[in-house]
Amino acid sequence: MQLQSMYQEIILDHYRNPHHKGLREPYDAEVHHVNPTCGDEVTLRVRLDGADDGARITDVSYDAMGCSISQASASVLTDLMIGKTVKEAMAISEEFRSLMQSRGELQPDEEVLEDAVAFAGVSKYPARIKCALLSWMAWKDATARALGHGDGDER
Amino acid sequence: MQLQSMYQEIILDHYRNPHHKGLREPYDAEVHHVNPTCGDEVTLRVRLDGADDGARITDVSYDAMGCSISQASASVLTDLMIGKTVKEAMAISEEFRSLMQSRGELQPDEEVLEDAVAFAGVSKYPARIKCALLSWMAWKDATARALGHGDGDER
Amino acid sequence: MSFDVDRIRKDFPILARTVREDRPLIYLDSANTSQKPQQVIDAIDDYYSRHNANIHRATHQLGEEATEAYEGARIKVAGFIGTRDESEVIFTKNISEGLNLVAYAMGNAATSGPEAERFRVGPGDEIVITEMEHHSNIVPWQLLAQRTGATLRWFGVTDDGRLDLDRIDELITERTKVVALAHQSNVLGTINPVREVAAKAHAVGALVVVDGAQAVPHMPVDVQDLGVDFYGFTAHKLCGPTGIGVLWGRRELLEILPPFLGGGEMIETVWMERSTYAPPPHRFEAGTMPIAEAAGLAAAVDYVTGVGLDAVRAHERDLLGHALEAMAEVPGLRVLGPLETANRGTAISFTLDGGDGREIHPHDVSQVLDADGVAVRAGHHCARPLHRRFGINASTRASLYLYNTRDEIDALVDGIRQAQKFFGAA
Amino acid sequence: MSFDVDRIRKDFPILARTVREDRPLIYLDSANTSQKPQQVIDAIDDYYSRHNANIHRATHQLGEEATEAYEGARIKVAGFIGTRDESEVIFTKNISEGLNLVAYAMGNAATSGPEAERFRVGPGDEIVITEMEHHSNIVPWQLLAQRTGATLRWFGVTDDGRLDLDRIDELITERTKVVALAHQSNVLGTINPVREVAAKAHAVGALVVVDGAQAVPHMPVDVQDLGVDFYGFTAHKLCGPTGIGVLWGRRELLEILPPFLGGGEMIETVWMERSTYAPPPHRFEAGTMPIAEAAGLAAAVDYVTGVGLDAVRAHERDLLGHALEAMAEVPGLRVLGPLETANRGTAISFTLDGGDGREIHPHDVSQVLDADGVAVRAGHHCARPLHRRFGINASTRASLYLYNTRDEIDALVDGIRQAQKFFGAA
Ligand SMILES: Cc1ncc(COP(=O)(O)O)c(C=O)c1O
Ligand SMILES: Cc1ncc(COP(=O)(O)O)c(C=O)c1O
Repeated sequence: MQLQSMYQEIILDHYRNPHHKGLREPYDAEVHHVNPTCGDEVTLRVRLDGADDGARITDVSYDAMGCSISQASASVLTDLMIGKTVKEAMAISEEFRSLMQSRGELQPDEEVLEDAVAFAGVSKYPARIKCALLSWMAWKDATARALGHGDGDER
Repeated sequence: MQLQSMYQEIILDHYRNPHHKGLREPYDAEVHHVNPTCGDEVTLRVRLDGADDGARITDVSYDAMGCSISQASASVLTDLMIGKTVKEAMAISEEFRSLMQSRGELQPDEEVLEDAVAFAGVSKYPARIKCALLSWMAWKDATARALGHGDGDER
Repeated sequence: MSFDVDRIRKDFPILARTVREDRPLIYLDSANTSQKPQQVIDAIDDYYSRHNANIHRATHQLGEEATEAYEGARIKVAGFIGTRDESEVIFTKNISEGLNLVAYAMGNAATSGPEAERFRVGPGDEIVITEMEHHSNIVPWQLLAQRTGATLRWFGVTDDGRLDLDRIDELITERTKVVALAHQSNVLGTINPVREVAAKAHAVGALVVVDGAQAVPHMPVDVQDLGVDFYGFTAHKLCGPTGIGVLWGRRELLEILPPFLGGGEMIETVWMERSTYAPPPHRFEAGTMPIAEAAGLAAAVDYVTGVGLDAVRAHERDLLGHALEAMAEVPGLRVLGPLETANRGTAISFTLDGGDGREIHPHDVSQVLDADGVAVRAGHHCARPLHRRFGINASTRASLYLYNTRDEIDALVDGIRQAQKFFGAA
Repeated sequence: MSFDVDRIRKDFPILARTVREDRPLIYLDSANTSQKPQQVIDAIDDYYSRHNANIHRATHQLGEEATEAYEGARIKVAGFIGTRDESEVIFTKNISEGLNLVAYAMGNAATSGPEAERFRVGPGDEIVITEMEHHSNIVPWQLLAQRTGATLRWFGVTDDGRLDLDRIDELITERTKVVALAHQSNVLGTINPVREVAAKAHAVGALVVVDGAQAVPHMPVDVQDLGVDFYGFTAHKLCGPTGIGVLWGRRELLEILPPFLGGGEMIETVWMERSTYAPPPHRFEAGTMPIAEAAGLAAAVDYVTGVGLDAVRAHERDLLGHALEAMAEVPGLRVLGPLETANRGTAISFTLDGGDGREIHPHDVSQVLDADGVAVRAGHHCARPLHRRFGINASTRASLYLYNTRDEIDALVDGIRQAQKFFGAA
C-alpha cells in the first residue's frame, strides 16, 4: 500500500486547514451523527433559502471529532455544497456516494466533485469509507430535516 | 458391530418376559423419571422394612415405557434388589453404575451383578447407557425418598 | 436428469468412511444435521489460515478481508432467500436463538419506547403456535407467555399429519399478537400452508414468525413471496457449519424491534447509564459473531445453489416416492404424516410393530440399523407434543438429502425387516 | 527459556502470509481476536470430514463420536479453568451471550418458582459494574435494570488505569444483588483484584460475575480459587474458533437458575402448555450447539496447555516490558493504563500527539501502521465509557500474544514514529 493513495495532498491540506469549520448561526436544522465503531462524531448545521429541491444552501457549518479522512471530507463537503441548490447538491452527494462505494474502480468526475475526487483512494479501504461518508450522511439528514421531511437518514 | 454384543440373550429374555412388572401396593415411595432425549419413562415404587442402611427392600415394582434395554434393565434390577438390605443394594447399584461407565473395559463381577452382567456390552454405546440406567436412577431416588432423605436423584 | 448423485457424493468426504465393523456409512439423518461438502470445509480452513481477524472493528487488511467474508455472506444469504436488502438478514448461532430473539425482543418491548408498541404482549393477548412445532418454536413462546402473562394457543394436527385449519377463525383473532409455525415439520415432513396462515394473521394485525429449519435446505424459499414477518433457518442442516443460523425480518419491523442480546458492536453510543443502539442488522448481533461460520455458510449456499434446489427437490421426491412405497410393504410399519409425496418433505418418521402387537422401540430399531451402518434418529425429535398427539413417546426417523440414493433406502428397509426379526415374535 | 517463539510461529499458518504490498504480517491485534494454530484448524476439518453428526440425539456411531467430541471438550474446559464438575461448564456462542445469559436468567427469576428467589432483582436492588467494562459487560446489565427497575451503579477508574476501590463500601451494600467486572481490561490491560471484590460482594450476599475474555488466554485461571459465581470467556481470543464461548457457573447456582434460551434439548418434558427443564449444563444449551467449534476449542486448550500458560505469560511479560519502554521514548505518546508490567496484561492502548499539540487520530495511526503490515486496532474497543473517562473518543491499541516478537514491537514503534512524521507538524 502506498499511504499516498489514501492520503492525497488535497486531503491532508483540508485536514490541516479545514474550511468552514465551527458551528454558525443562523441555521434551519442541526443533526448529530456518530460512527459507532470508533466513536467519531459530527454535529452539522444547514441553512437553506427557499423550499424543496430548488432551495439554495446558504450555509453548512459543522463541528467534528474524527480522523483526517472524516475531517477533510467535512471540509470538502462544505466547499462543494454552500451556494448550490438542494437539487444540485443531492446530485453531488449521490456522485460522492457512488465513488466511495466503487472500491477504487470508478473514475471520478472532477467537474462535479472538485476536491472530493481525492477520496477515490479511500474507497479501496472499506473500513474508512464510513469515515469519508460521516459528514455527508449528516448533511443529507440535516437537509431533509430543514426541508421538513423528517428523518432523512438512510442508515 | 455384532448386534449380539449389546443384545445378549439374557437381555432379550428379560425384555420379552419382564419380572416384577406392574405397580404394586403397598409402597413407601414412588418416583417418575424421564429420559428427556427419547421420552422414555419409568414409574417406580419401593417398599422398605426398617430404617437407614439396614432396611430391607421388600418390594420394587414399576411401570415403564421404553426400549428393550431399559425394560430389561428394570426387570433385572427388581430381581437383584428385592430381598436385599439397602446397604447391599446400594453396593450393587454402584457396581452397575461403574460397569455402565466402563465403555466395555470392565470385567463385571457376576457374583454381585448376576443377570446384570449382560449389560457390559451396552456400556460400549454411550447413547444407550442412559437407557440402562433409567430405572436404576429411579430406584436410587425412590429409596432415598423412602428413607426420608428427600430427593436422592443425583442429576 | 442432469443430477448426478455419484458426483455429488464425492463432494462429501464423510460419505467415504465406514462405521462399526467396516460397513459403508448410510447417512439417513440429515433432518438432524446434514453432512458438509469439501467446499464448505475448505472455506472455513481458508478463512482461518489466511483471513482471520475480527470484523467491523479493524482498520487493517485482515480485518477488511474478514469483514468482507462476513458481510459478503450476508449479501449472499439475502439473495438466497429472496430479499434484496441484506440488512434484513441477522446472523444467530442457530435457529433456536433466532426464534428466542424475536420472543425476547417482544418481551423487551414492555420497557422500551412507544415505537416498540407494536411488539408488546401482555395479559389478554394471545400467541398462536402449532402442535407440530419443534421445541425450539414452542418453549420460547411459553417463556414469553410466562414473562408477560399472555396466553398460548395452538393449531392441532389431523390424523394424516396436516395442520388442522378447521378452527383457524377461532384461533387467529383480534387478540392474536403473533403466530409462529414451521414451514416444514421435522417429524411428519408436512409442508404447511404458510402463505394462507400469514394472510389470516395479518388480517388481524398479528406478526408471523416462520421456522424454516427444514424447508430452506430442500426447496427454494422466497421470504417476500411468503408474506411473513420473520423467517429463520439454521446452517448446519443446509450443508453448512454448526454455530450459525439466520433470522430474516422485515426491515420496517427490525427498525423498531427492541434489542435482545447486549454488548459489543450492537450499540450506537454507550454511556454508563444507558445506551442507544445500532440500526439493523447490527443491533441484533452482540459480541464477536460466527465469522468463519458465515464464510462456511456462504460456501454452503453456493454449493446448493450450484447443484440447484429444484434439482435437489426432484431427486428427493424420487427418493421419497421410493421410500414411501417400500415402507408401505413392511407389515406393522406405520408412517407418521402424509403418505403421498405432495406437500411433503423427506423426513419419514415411523413406528414398527414386532408382529406380536408389541411395538419395537425406536432405540432398538435404530440400533439394529446402526449395526448395518444405517444412521437414523430415534426419539421424539424435539417434538414431544406432536408424538403425544399420535399417542406415542418416540419414533424412528429416516431423513433424506441430496446425497442419498435408492440403494440406501433399500438398505434401510432391509434393516427394518431385520429389526422385526430380531425383536419380533417371528 | 524453553519457549521457542519461532517454532510457535510455524504453527500459525496465517503468520506466513503477507499483506498490502508484500509486507510480512505483523499481527498485534490479538486482544481483538487471536490467530489459530494448524492444530485447531485441523481439529475442525477432521470433525467435519469424519465425525459430523448431531449430538445427544443420535443412536448411531457418528452421533456417538460427535457427542464425544462435544462432551469431551466440556470436560477439557472444566479441567482448564479449575473445576472438576464439567456440568458447571455451559457453552455459548461467545462471552457476550454468556453474560446476557446470566442477566436474562436473573430477569426470568421474577416469573419463576420460589427456588429462583435468589436471582430476583427489582426496584431498590442494585447492580454494580465498573467503568472499565467492555460493552458486553455493560449493556446486558443496563437492559436488566431497564426490565426490572433495578439501579445500575459502577466503580470508577483511577488516573493510572486501576479500579478505584476507595468507594467500595458505598458501592457494595445490602442492596447489591450482583457485581459484574472484568478480570482483565481489554483497553488498559489492568488485571483487577477479583478475589477481593468477590469477598466484599459475597459478604453482602451479592452474586459475582466475571468477564474473563482477556484473562483466560494469558494466564492460568482457577475459577474455584477466585471465589466467584459465574466466569465467562470466549474461544476466539484463545487460539480457538469463532462461534463458541464458555460460561462457568457454580453448580448450586446453576441448579436453581431459570432457563434463558428455550428449545431443542434444554428440556426435560414439553407439553403444549408448559415445560420442565433439563439439569445443568443442558438447561442452558438450546438448539444445536457449536459442535465443530467445541472440537476446535478443545484443540486450542490442548495447544495453549501444551505450550504452557506460564511460559506464555513469561514471554508476554518480556514483550510487554520491551514495548512499554520503547513506547515511553516516543514523544507525545500517552499509554492508557498502568505503565509497569505488574498486574497488567498485554493490551497497550495509546494516544499520539503530532508534535503540534493536535492528536493524530487512531484511524490515521493504524492506517499508517497497516501500510507497513502492522495490524492494530483503532477505536473505542467496545469500551466507550472508559475512553470518555480519559477524555477521549478513541485510542490505538496494540495487543500481544504468544506468537509475537520483540522485532515486531520495534516495527510497531517505527510505524508510530512514521505516523507522527506523516501527520504531525514536523
Ligand atoms: C473484556 C472483554 N469482554 C468481552 C468481550 C466480548 O467477547 P465476544 O465478542 O467474544 O463476545 C471482549 C472482546 O471483544 C473483551 O475484550
Ligand atoms: C423444524 C425445526 N425447527 C428448529 C430446529 C432447531 O434448529 P437448531 O437446533 O439448529 O437451532 C430444528 C432442528 O433441530 C428443526 O427441525
